[in-house]
Amino acid sequence: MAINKIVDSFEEAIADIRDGATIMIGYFGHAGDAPCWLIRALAEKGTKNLTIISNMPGWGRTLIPAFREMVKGLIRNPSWWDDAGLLVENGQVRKAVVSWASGMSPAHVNDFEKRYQAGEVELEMVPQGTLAERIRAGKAGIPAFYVPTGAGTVVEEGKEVRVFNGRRHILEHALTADFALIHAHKADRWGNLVYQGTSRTFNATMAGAAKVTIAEVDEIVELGELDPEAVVTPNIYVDRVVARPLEELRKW
Amino acid sequence: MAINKIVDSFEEAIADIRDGATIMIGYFGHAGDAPCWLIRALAEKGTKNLTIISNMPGWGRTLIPAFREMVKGLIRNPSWWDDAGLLVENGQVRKAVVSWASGMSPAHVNDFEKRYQAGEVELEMVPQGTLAERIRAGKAGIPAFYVPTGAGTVVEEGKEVRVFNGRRHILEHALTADFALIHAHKADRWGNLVYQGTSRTFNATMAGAAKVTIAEVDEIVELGELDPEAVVTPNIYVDRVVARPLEELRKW
Amino acid sequence: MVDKYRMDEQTMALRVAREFQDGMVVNLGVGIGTQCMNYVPEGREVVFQSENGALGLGPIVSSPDEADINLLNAGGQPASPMKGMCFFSHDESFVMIRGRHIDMVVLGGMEVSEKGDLANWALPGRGLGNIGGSMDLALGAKSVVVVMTHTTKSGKPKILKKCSLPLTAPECVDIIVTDIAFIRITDKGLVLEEIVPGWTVEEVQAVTEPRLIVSPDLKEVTL
Amino acid sequence: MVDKYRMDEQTMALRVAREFQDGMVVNLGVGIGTQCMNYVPEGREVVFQSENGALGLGPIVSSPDEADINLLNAGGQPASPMKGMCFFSHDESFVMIRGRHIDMVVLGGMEVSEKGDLANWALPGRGLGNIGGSMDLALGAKSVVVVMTHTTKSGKPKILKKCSLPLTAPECVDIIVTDIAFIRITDKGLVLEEIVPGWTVEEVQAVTEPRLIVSPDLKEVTL
Repeated sequence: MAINKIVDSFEEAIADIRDGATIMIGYFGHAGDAPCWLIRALAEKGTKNLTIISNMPGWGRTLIPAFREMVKGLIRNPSWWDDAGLLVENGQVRKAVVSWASGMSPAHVNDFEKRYQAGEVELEMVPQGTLAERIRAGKAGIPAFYVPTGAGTVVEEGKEVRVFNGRRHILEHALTADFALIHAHKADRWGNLVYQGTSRTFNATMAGAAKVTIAEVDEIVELGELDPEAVVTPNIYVDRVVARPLEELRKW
Repeated sequence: MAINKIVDSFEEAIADIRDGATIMIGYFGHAGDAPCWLIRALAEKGTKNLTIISNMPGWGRTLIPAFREMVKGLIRNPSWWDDAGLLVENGQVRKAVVSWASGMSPAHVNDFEKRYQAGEVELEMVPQGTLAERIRAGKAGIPAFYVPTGAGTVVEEGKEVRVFNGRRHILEHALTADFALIHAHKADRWGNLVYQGTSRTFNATMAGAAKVTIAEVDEIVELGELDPEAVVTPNIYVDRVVARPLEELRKW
Repeated sequence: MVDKYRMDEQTMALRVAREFQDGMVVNLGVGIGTQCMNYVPEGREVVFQSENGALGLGPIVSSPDEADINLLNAGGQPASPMKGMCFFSHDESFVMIRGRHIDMVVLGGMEVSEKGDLANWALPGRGLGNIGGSMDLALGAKSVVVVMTHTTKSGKPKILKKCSLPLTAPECVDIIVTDIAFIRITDKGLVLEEIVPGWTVEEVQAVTEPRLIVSPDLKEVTL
Repeated sequence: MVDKYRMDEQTMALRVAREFQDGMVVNLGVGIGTQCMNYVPEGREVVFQSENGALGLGPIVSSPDEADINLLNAGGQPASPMKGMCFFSHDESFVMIRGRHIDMVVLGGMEVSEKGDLANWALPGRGLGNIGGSMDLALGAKSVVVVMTHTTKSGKPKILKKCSLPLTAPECVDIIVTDIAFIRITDKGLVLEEIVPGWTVEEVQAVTEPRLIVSPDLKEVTL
């Protein structure tokens, strides 16, 4: 009768994520942009053997407290901050496709690195711009493209090299996934999304790049309330929308 | 002292466009999205041997009156509507890279087609999505990419074919230009742009894809007046901004 | 045959629109396609994608006084604003199309082959034409509906064993709606599912080059 | 040598910021880079691009009370809102970077070769590390400034004939600002243009592996 992508709970939103799934998780690396509740629901569900595609495998609860402490003179980070590191620490991740594998400094070792050194997890390192572009290509029906990024470095290894305009380029392939977990600020029942400030990051890039895109939002508004000129993620890219608990957002 | 991309006149905005230049002209094909004043200024300047990259070589003054008549029961089109057809009719265009070469129906023959049949102009036909993506690639530092579009058709001729996921794809190359002439609704002195409704089309795609991007706008506003969450074209892609004469907009 | 009923454009648009399911995202090609905007079946919510950069435009306005030159569908017709609509650039529009995010597209056709090859862009004998978004739409949409007259003005079949005109895309068409029939293209061939009142299967076959498989559920076109 | 003056991070950031010309778009890498945000020379307007999706962020805030978790630079530091700022997604951010729209980038470095090769991402001996946006920035920006200590903690040169660590990008660095020198990389080699007070050319050369060309205009670093 009417399009309604709103789902009532985080459990329901991720109920069909199965062991072995490939999951995009949208964030750059801070509290403002991570789909924290969806990540916690997935941790609770305990789904195993996940491949995650994300800017980083996450600070996790190993490093978030240290990060919080490091920047506390500048910014207070919310109590509900979690990232994909929680899934890594839970032993749910088999492989990570990321641009930033380690902690925020050589001295900060995340759980992913420990597991990597122990041979428990696989790692595919991708330059950040190439990662973003491979995800967009997955969304755009472009199977592969050439970039100069990584030419003449270890990133080139095993890849096709080709010279355009006298410069080395490497062939990079599209990334897609079974699910994309993203965070936005507001949504309507069609799945149109708006963000706040610097929280678009990989969220807006991943929306639509997976078979199922699930958006965790601060607020769901009536259809027509979002300014059509200011919608960042068009509804076509979003399959499910779930709202954060208002009382927890308020508390913070 | 301060960044100021505002230029006082259309003549000044296009003063450095030279004979033989490659020019992107942003529009889909209607009155709402064309940079009409920039096109007229270029017609007046008389620059020759232009290669234009645009969705279409334009209805021109040959067909705009017919178009106007055809749709008059539905919509009144503004008196100031012009498109790249004016440059074609003026004999300024040597080659067009377009997705839509002819008139709006087989019965409507534009000036470009007449010149094409007479061997006076060159034509490169590109599927519309590939045209948009080649322009974006030019802006994005991606020299080439594979698409399924056009595989198994005449578009494939002379191009590298490659199978990805069991499906034929063809290699397409980035497009760049010396100048991009685009139309937006509002701009600030940094060059941030917003549009109205369905007028983003190739305007927003071409912004930043040429060495110099010139935006013709309905209104220039103070820095800070545009909602930062609703800016469509970030200032980095825009080099010059020039305002339409308010009295002519009002008259319409 | 001259006297037999054939659906006009509006009627074909009405029949095509019955294919729109609740919640679908549909792109309407220039021509008969955009007319479907006004015929969404009662009780269904359909989101229209216009390749010129909009999702969720409403029906075509009924008078120039309501028209906005910045609220046009791909055919250049002024549409009504709708709650939930949004706008985007041309590159983003074709990310949606090429990336298989569109559920259904309605395209015009000059020729369709029995394998579902579509030819709809070239101007025969003029060496050019209008590809526009047709190639991207034909291969990008999850389901492709072609709406066209069953025969040319001179009465020649447009559904052929092999297309003679330059292709838009090979093996892309799922459904053909003509002025006399509704045909589904399957792995087994062309299945005639509906026929316009007054026409016999033999008469439809006579103006169709490849052999038609008659559906066991063959019925008259209902609107 | 232990007693000689070396610029601290803040002072290096101040020196780097002098390179920002009026109207430039500058990206500041994580680390010393982001500190440059607060030192734009008086009278110049510079637009900062943060790869996490912003153009035009202002200086880092001075207290958590002014901080907004959705207004961060790439280093995660809270920035002030500015008139003219705008936001975008990660793919768009790297269209800007890879597409050569950024005038200058300031990156940290572990090693720089005399040809301008940069190594700044791998964690030696750990088999992984943080590429982040460094590879895109190093080859995408029109001008690349590397800011780093001149030597490792154990006193070994970081400016080398050939990098020993995995590269970020080959032949990409234009300027090296260290805690004791300002060096420009030219076709002819490394040109020593500025030196920190108290150091001689010979002393700087002693901690630099490739031969330095002394600029005829060699001067002391001024801030």
